[in-house]
Amino acid sequence: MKIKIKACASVKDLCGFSEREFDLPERTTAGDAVRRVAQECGDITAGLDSLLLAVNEEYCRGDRVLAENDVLALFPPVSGG
Amino acid sequence: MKIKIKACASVKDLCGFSEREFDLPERTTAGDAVRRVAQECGDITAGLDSLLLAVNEEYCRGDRVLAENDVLALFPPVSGG
Amino acid sequence: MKTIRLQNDPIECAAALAATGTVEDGAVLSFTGTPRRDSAKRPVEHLFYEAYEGMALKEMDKIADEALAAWPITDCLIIHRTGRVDPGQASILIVVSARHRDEGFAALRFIIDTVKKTVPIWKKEVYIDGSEWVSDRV
Amino acid sequence: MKTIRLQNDPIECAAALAATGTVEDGAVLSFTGTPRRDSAKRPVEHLFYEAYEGMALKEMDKIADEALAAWPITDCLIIHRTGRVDPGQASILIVVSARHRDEGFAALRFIIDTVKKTVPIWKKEVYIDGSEWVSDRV
Repeated sequence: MKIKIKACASVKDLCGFSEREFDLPERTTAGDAVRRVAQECGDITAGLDSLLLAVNEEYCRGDRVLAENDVLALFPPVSGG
Repeated sequence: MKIKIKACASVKDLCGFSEREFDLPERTTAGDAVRRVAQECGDITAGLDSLLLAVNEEYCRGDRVLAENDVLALFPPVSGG
Repeated sequence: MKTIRLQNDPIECAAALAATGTVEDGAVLSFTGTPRRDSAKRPVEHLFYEAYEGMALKEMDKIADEALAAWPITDCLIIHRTGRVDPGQASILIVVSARHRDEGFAALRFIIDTVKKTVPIWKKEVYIDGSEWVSDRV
Repeated sequence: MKTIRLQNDPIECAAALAATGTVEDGAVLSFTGTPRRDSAKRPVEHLFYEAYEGMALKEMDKIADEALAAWPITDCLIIHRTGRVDPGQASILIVVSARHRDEGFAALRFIIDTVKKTVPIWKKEVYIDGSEWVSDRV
């Protein structure tokens, strides 16, 4: 199934893309998707105390099961304000 | 000795003056001065939970001994802001 | 730095806010107090603020000094209106500038709470058919 | 009422403050966050804010709704800059309007604290000779 993965801020720099489509097996979790990105791009959590995940613009955990056309965002702890 | 008494807000309305000079005996206290004003003007604490006193623009208590040319201010609890 | 003012004219909140704080600061906090139209039993037409001016300025100055001593804030502004103030207009503006927001919140809270306790200013509510000093209602 | 905005342009704090609150309110409180020039080990030339825009707006909206539900505030504004922000310029402005100051203080504090925890916006410090994401420093 097609999943769009979006990377933000320092994670984008580590991934080398800001948005890319991945073809992943059915019932892939957000955590599986992170490991898949890491296989292709190397360690995407370097220097981070935690990697945050969101599916379709809502925060989620690594065990969240993805569905076709989901947008999974990977990003570092926020630092706005 | 000459003491200037200043009355503010509702206390001014009750006293009927905003500033008046009184001739008071040496070693008169602020509390004595209040009683003297009350003798002349009637109850100046009507409707107040407390009457506040200041001598020369600094808060004081009723036992404060006045000196020649002091300015004694009498006023209700503050309500600014 | 501190700015302490009593004034009859409307408070230019925008200009005052823009003038407070420096590029070194992290947080600028402001409190604007506006008289409420329906705080009494009857509709308030406008408010009238009387200040014991010399002493009020001294007390405001003391509060600013205490805040500047108690918290690492770099700038502090307190402006209070006197005379007629219409509902919706600001009767008081307080601005503090601090490197960190904790300090800014604490200082701002201290200043407004203390102003309401110690600064000799009194509010009179003026109705269509009369008026009443607010502090009389005990 | 609420106003939620992400914008590249400088925040017009004055206009935003003037537009928030009604004649029924007693207290308008504002928080302005400005990036500090010397927060890092080396002098910051400017800041760059990246937002995950759709999600950031949603999260800001949730925070405003939570504040409006938790406290009797009548108006709430949250504006965050994106892109380049110079030291001394506001990166965020929050304004709340409430009948009583206790509620205003609590709501304002909740909003800024929560924005800094949940809204997907990241700050990059740009130096004369490089740049660094602020959240990388753990």
